[in-house]
Amino acid sequence: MVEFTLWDILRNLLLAARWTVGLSLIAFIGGGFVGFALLIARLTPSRSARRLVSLYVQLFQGTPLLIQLFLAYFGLALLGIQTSPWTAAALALTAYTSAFLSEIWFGCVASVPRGQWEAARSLALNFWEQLRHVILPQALTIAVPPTVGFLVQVIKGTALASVIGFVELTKAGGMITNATFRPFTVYALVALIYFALCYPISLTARALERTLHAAHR
Amino acid sequence: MLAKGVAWTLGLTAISATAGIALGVGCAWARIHGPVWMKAVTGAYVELFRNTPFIVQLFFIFFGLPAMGFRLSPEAASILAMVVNLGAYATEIIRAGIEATPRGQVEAALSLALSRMQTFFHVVLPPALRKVWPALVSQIIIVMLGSSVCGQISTEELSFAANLIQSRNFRAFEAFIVAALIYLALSIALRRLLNWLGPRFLFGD
Amino acid sequence: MPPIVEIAALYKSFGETQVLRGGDLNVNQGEVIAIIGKSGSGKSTLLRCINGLERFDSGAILVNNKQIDHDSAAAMRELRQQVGMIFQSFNLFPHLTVGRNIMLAPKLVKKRTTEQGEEQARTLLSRVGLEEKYDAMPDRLSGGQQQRVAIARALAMEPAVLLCDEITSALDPELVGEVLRVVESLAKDGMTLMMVTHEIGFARKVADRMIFMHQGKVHEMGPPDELFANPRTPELRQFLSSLHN
Amino acid sequence: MPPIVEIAALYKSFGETQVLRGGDLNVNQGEVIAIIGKSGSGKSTLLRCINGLERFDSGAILVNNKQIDHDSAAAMRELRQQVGMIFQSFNLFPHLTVGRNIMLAPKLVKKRTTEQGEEQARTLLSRVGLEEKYDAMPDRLSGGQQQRVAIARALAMEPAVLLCDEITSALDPELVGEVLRVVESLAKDGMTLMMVTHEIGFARKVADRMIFMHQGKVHEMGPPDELFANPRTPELRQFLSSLHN
Amino acid sequence: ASEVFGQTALDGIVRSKAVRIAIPTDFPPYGFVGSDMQPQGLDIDMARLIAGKLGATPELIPVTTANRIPYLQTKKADLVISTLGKNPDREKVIDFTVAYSPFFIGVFAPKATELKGPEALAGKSIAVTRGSVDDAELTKVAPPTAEVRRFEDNNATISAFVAGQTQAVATSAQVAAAMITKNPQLGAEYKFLLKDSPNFIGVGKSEDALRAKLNEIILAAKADGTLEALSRKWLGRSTGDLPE
Ligand SMILES: Nc1ncnc2c1ncn2[C@@H]1O[C@H](COP(=O)(O)OP(=O)(O)OP(=O)(O)O)[C@@H](O)[C@H]1O
Ligand SMILES: Nc1ncnc2c1ncn2[C@@H]1O[C@H](COP(=O)(O)OP(=O)(O)OP(=O)(O)O)[C@@H](O)[C@H]1O
Ligand SMILES: [Mg+2]
Ligand SMILES: [Mg+2]
Repeated sequence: MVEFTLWDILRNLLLAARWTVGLSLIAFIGGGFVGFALLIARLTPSRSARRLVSLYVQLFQGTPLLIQLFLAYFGLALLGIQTSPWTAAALALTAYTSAFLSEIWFGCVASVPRGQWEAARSLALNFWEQLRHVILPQALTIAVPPTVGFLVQVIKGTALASVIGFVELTKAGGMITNATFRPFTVYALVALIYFALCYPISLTARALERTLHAAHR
Repeated sequence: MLAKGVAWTLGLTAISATAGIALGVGCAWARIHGPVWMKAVTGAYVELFRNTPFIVQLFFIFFGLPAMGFRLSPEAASILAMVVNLGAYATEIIRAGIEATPRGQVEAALSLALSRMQTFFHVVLPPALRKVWPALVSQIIIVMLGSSVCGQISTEELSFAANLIQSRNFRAFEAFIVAALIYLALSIALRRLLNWLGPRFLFGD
Repeated sequence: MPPIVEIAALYKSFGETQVLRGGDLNVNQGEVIAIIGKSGSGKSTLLRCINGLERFDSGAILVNNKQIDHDSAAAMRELRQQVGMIFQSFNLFPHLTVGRNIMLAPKLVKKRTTEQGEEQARTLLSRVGLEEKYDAMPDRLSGGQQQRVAIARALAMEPAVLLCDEITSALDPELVGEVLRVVESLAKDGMTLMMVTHEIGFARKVADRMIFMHQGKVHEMGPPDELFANPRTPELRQFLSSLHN
Repeated sequence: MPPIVEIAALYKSFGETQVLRGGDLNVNQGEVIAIIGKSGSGKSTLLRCINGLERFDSGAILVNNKQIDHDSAAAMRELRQQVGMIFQSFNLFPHLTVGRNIMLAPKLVKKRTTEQGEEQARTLLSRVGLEEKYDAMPDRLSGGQQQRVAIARALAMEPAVLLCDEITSALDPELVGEVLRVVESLAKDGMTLMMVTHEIGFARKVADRMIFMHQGKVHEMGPPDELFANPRTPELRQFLSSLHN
Repeated sequence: ASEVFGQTALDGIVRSKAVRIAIPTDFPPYGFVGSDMQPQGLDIDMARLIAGKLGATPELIPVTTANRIPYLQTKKADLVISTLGKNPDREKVIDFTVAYSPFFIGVFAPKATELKGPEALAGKSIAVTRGSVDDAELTKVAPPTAEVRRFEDNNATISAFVAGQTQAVATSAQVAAAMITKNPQLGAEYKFLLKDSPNFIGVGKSEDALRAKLNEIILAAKADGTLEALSRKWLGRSTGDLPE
């Protein structure tokens, strides 16, 4: 049968890691857009919009990503909507990411002092101008570190896409384990690759947070 | 079968929450007050587990560790993975709480002749835990939802049950919807419960 | 000429607490009004109702003969161009330079060009004595300087009335003077002013009319010197005597 | 009877800054000592050295004839049972009721039973005039009440010496009196007290001896009235004159 | 959930000239990955053969034992060639062609372990893949005290046994053979037969046109010796008697 050298294992894992990165980017970008839309909906004066958003957030934060993936893949298909692993993963990860991001960002907007809204309002700016020119620019600086930090959660979240047959890093690890019967090596390498992806991001988030803190003093 | 799954999910969560917070407290202490080597070890532990996916940690513990002669049942592996995973997050959360404690509190306790240990457990820790309790509760819920992955190594928790049902009667949609609803109910109930429990049993002295 | 602000039977409560209980008040063009009263008597709430930051339960407020209508965004926008407000905590936009703080609203609301805006901003800054701070960020300024920028920013919208809510309370004592001097010069130039203030001496000197608020109503009103010399109600008498300590 | 606290040639620096430069001081049982001096003269640091919150570089401190030994945790605990301390910022434990704040240390350190502890806590609370606050949480109390609880808490360990570091500086003026009255009653009851204070009138009335610290040393020392009437050094003279403004 | 298909799967295949086939990657020698991560094995060869005869390009979808049937049900695959055995439960939700390759399910354990028959499993732990025929058969015969450990896919099942997490494993003879050669230290051996359960190709319920077409292809391949050759190539043995 096939022989895997250590290099073969590593090479295949690294190749599979491309999908992990790709999925993460999709989730992050998709989640970013949807999360931003949710944030805006939550900031508008409309009460029903706010209630809907908080329902959405509670739904996706209150159920496992694993189940969300299963549902997006097999569940939607049974309702007659065909989803490829790509769309299913992108869909579930986007929903999951957007729920968390909108929550993080809402916290950032809420930490902009009320006086800023009021000052902008008393200068006759309308809601969108207040948001666009006064509140969001301030919330943005606060939001960068936790957002970068959350990217780590997204990358780790993509590991679950393996359960709907998506051959990313974790799934590739499983397949190689079965061909080589060397689980210790394979999973240690898988963990290391994740670590190599995530740790620099964690460090960046922390550094950003420190500079932000320093700037605020 | 789903009932059994719920029981397992809750059991796993209860054990890992208790042990994970205890581990977090210990490591947080070590990261702040421990000798240099202890700081380094706990630092590495925290970073390693916070920067790799839970499912990989679980697979490594279950499939990988036996190669080192360290063998665990699926349930034990699940618990171990959940405990060390929660422990890593709890360490950071609790550490932030401890560092926010004013120095004056420690000095007051020391000047009342309390030992360092007594000061930590009676004066520093309770208010620190109270301050970070909401963050800890969120993390516990994330770990509970994460336990859905433990079904992959045959621990018979809730999503394992859902999966088994769908592979027997092939009614995937219903099985997963039901599981999702149960998880949702569990996470809401658990948050309530913990918010009620915490102030009552943890932060008083 | 009709009054520029007319307030009639204004009622407002926050949940259970009645904060405004039927105040009446007319303010004429060019008048300077000082509002005094105990903490919690509803002074801030009154000002905030006038520029629509707070909804009221019943009664009416007319600015330039127009009723306040919270349901029409356009009408509110129109109102706020008439009524400027300056806050105790300055509320400058921290991410914009001083110049851009001043130019933002005229550009967005009045569609000024950048050049017009810049010229106006410089003129206003020199009026409040801060021409050299055009490019500074707000957090580099002292409290007194920030408050003066806030005044310039409100003036940039060319309001008919300016509301000032304890605008020197957050300042160190040595910085109060520089802000009050600016307010005095505005009063001299004929700006209509309604100011809540604890600087009684200043109010006495500058105000045309003084209003004593008590329990959500205009309790007593008149020229400052008359009010001080001759308080008619025991509440005002008590309030004035508490000031002397 | 030997002095209860003996300090000899105490040196201490934080990095480059020399804070204590060879102070000598003996304190007798039952004596009340007031320490005055400019900000930064090392008053707090001296007190903090005496109960071991701060290490010193050289010199010696003996409490009850025992040398302070930072390397023995047991000896430090022993020391701190002898020497109580009260802080400017109260430092009550926010998660414990008033009663439990007082009982915590006796229970943990002196192994008192809960009943003993409770009884003692109630006695001490009535001594500082707060018997009805036994079950209150600290954040429900005024600053003056919090400080009195802090005194009761320190007394619960039955210390031989009580160190007080500007214990009324964080209080609103109207609350200072209630705390000073408690301290005065302690002095009357024969407690050995070392207090850093800016309340010169109080110090003059209560203290047996007054110490003027200057640049990390005991610069002048004597009965309060003598020190005030007849300052020997220009530094003390200047300090006293600055107080009169 | 039964579906109403707007068109038959065969129409789709013919029109798009592509056929989506679910194949295993966790099941050597039926389907596994090489060091280039490309799937290979008996089922993969079979998939290529079928696609060729259908005049369509094969699109291979790696699936796990537990999720192959949902793939068919949800029309994410046109057919499943993935060591699929026939049983009444499955026949309720999908249809089967005739058999194309042999498959023996046995119980394997280290030499030292006494295991004469199913009864001997009492008190022992045994790994099996969830939702497979192995699972169904094992569940039928295992005594109640046997500790049956069900894993998500065959990877996990084998890994668990190799790692020593269970005392025995129920799987196909060929999978076990690969495992035993790779891990001589286990000293594992064949203990007893669970079922002779040849593999069928699965198609969606009521896809009769496609099923008929496939049956035709399989029977032709059987007649001209292609199936026999495949079996010899991958399994090293004859197909034996395949049910039709
Ligand atoms: N947003 C709010 N929600 C609830 N109550 C409020 C709110 N704003 C003000 N109040 C209450 O309304 C009353 C009047 O408040 P207001 O700020 O108008 O008083 P004020 O006269 O400006 O007092 P001060 O001199 O302290 O500023 C107070 O009792 C206050 O507690
Ligand atoms: N932890 C520290 N690190 C560095 N320098 C310190 C520290 N604590 C005190 N100092 C310095 O030591 C000097 C003496 O401080 P100390 O607090 O003893 O003065 P003090 O007489 O109590 O003054 P005050 O009346 O302001 O409380 C000061 O210059 C102070 O800046
Ligand atoms: Mg006010
Ligand atoms: Mg001091």
